[in-house]
Amino acid sequence: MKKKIPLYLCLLVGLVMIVQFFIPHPVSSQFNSIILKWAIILTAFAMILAIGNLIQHHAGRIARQQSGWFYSIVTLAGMAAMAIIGLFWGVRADSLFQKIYLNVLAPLGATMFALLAYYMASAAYRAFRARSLEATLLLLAAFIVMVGFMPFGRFIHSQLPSFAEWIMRVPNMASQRGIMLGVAFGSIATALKIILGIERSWLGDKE
Amino acid sequence: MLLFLAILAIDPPSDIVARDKPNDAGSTIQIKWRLSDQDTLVKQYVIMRQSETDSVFQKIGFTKSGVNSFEDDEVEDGIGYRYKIAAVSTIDTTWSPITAPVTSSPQLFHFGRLNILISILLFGSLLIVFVKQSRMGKKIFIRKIPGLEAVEEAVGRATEMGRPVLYVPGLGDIVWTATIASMNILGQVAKKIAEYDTPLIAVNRWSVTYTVSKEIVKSAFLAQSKGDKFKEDYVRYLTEDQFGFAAAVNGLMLREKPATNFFIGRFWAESLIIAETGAQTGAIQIAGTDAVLQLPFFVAACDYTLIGEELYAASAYLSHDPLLIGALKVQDYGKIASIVIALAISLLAFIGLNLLPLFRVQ
Amino acid sequence: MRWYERIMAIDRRIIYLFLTLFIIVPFFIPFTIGQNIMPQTRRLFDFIESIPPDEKVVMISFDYTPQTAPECHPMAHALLRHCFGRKLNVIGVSFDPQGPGLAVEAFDNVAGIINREARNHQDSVIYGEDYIYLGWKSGMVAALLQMGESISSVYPRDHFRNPVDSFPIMARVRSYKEIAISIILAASAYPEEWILYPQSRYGLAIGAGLTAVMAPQYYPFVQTGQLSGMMSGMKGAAEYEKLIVDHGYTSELGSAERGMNSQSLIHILIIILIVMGNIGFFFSRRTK
Amino acid sequence: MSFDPWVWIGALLTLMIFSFLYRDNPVYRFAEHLFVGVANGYFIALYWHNSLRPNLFEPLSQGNMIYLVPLLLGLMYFARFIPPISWMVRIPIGFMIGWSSGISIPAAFQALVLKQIEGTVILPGSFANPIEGIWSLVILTGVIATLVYFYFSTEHKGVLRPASRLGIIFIMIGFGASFGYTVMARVSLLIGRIQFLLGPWLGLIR
Repeated sequence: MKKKIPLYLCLLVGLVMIVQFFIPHPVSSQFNSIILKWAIILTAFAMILAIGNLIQHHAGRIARQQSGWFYSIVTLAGMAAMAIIGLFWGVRADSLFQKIYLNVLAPLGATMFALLAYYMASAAYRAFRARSLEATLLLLAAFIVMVGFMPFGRFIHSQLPSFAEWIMRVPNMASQRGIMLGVAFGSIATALKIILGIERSWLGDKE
Repeated sequence: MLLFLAILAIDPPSDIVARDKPNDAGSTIQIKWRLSDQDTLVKQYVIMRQSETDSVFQKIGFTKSGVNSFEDDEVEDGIGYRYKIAAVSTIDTTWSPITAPVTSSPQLFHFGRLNILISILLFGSLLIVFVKQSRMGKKIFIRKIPGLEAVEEAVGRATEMGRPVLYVPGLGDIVWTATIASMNILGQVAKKIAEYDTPLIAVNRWSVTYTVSKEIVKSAFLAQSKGDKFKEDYVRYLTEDQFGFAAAVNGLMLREKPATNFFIGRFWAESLIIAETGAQTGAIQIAGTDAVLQLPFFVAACDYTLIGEELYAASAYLSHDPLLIGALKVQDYGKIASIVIALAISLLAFIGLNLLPLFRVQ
Repeated sequence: MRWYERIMAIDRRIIYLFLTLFIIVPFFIPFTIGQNIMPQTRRLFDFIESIPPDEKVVMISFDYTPQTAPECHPMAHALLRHCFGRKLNVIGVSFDPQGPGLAVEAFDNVAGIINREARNHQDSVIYGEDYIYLGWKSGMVAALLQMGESISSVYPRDHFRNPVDSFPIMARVRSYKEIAISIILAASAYPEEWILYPQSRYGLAIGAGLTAVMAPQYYPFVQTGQLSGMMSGMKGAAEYEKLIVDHGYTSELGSAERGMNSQSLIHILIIILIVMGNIGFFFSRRTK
Repeated sequence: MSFDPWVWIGALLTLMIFSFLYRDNPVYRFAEHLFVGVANGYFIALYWHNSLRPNLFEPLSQGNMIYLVPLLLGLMYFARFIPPISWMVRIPIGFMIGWSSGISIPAAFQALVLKQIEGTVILPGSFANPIEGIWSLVILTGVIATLVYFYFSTEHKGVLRPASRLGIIFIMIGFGASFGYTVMARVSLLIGRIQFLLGPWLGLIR
């Protein structure tokens, strides 16, 4: 029973969601939106566990005075402050909550995102070496596209920009399509295996 | 003057047909008509509607010239409506005949999606056939996947160095199948980790994946009879914020110094941020994603990369479970089928038989 | 360490330092490489160039976010500069909740520049007469369809909560019929809805200004003519800036041109790094 | 230079993150921990305002009893702390993965399989422009070769060998092109951060 109930629930919900796709009747879409709401509620409940884990982890560090425990205080205090501001003073567009979002979270996120430019440079330098035919092709394609899409590209050769565009449009498109088709079958097979109970590592080992 | 006006006169739209829109949730009627013979002079076609309960026609919309259809999505199911169309030019307005009353209704099956239903049924029954075959003991060959061959070695290395293994199950929520696939792989990796007694750090961005991965890792430890070795801190929740998550993973890699990093699942722009930091720490990195745009970054910064579909083959490959390996065969059949279909449609199209509409989805 | 080993093992911090310098320098030392204008950018420019003033207005939908502003904000500036320069009136809208702040900044900024140079009422651009910003609306598809019948029924009030009927510009513009083109500046799939509804139902011309990440998906729409032109990424914005300078609407290039100079330098840096790495690799393998 | 304290906060946090490029340091560590904390606080408030309150407690208080089902499912997550019934945590998990697997199957057939096949086939119309026709042949070849590369259940021998090799060649060219193109797209973000530091904060540029 400990395994059967979750398995059958998984099968039932999975099949119902597949069938739902083929029914245009409004009852079907109402049903869909109810299930969707349930999923959102379950996510929120899981959030309680997740945040609990985070608090436990950092509180443990503080209690043990583990190295860097001060930073755990920063995390917990930041979380408490932001949650309290949002829960008690609201999250409207002109609230303090949004002000903090815009001036603390947004710059932090944007800067982390911006690090990407640096990492692309160091990764390209380290990894783009003509070790084999495949690596050389990767290197050349990257090279041509980088040069071709820049304003100075046409000074090197007038046809370079259109060659770069061709690489994006033809071989790049072909490989992306092929990968996506493979991914599609892989993901369908995985989802079917889960629904049909063939893949059940989420329940632990088979007995 | 009269002659001039006669030249500018326009014929009305004709052959007007109204019908309930098929395969929908009701409340919509489709209207089609033949364009006025002087369509170029027409400024617009005006659509008028009269309901059973009403005595007059009301304007409900218009289209530009050259357009010969309209969808009225503001009707009530079960009530009859009549339509007429006017062609309007700068000096003239002419009217089509009035249609018979039409009612809209919702449908119970979407016939435009029949092709998908057939595909799912075929694929599903093939899957069951292959699983049955493997259950009866039929062996299936699987080609080597280098990234997966390396898993054992990578976990072993962490054990030797006495350092933890980091597992990032992607940044996708559980609705991404890649995340589910990654959870299955985590189960296999966790078994090896339990076997070797190596510490694990599995970090999560979503609360739901957090609960699932915690359950999976715990089950894996129990399955290896090492339930007592499982620690709550092995599976952690970080934050839902994409770059907050990336910042935390970066810090973690530099401070807790995992010897092996797994980045497996759905990734977005943060892929290179974490993979490049990981590369700088000198850890062995095994990545896998179905996000086409992030694959190049993993290929550049990681030691092994599972490309696209290989991610979905990984759980079966690592588990050596004949049932799961049997199911891999169905993926191959899917690929063969799509190659055959693409070639067949192309070839038949050149002898005048266009089969493409059969494969379109509405 | 041999020379080829050395160029194969440059410390990443040195790379990062150079990269930072290469981004900052163009902000202070302006130079011009000269954009080659992509056909889709020129098409958008030509379209706006061909709109007769006093007849129809231009609609701009500000749907980008602060993170993507470096790419899309210069597009907004260049477009407004062009429209105001041609005495075309502009209506701004947004369907992304993060759009309004940027939209207001762009309007204020460009109108400010023009009004500083203006000598009389005729030359200046005035809110409510020459342009209006209607603000953000949720329920995009419904709003797009409804605007085909009446814009003021979707936006009874502008972004600043004034009733739109009080503005002369809205007395002239009732629906898409009075709009020459609607240009969507976006960092996600907003233009698709515009193509799906106002374009195919009402025949409204649609233009787009998109981030470089998104642009490749929209090339097919330019080919079929469903998009009457497109700017892609910072490069597209820089091309548009060059076009308005060449046609005398302004004398100085905007921030996208500067950004493109940083871009060019960084690309050159990365290319040099790759070449150096490979030269080192080649010689190290030969000596082995 | 700016006098707005919010701009200063944004600028200092930006610099703290950038400092990571040199190496891990206390300043980055502070920013990182603040980031995780504040972001979690942000989502806690949003979950309450946008999902738990309107989707669960309000309907329940209005007597909409069907919402007891998700409430019960949600509470089962906490069963893991009660050993005799700890297995019940698998019930909401089964619901979630069943739900997501179910919706993904038709969606994958629709958006990935059929759409990609449709985009790949060659029609007589593809040859309206002969050069474009040749390119669509190249795309078709590339798609097939890539698919062959992913073929799992046979060793890549015989015809499959050159085909899968061609597949990996297409894949590598695609990866290179995609990498090169993304450099352009992503540098803009960094330019945006530098603009923020030089402009609104330091006031060195307009």
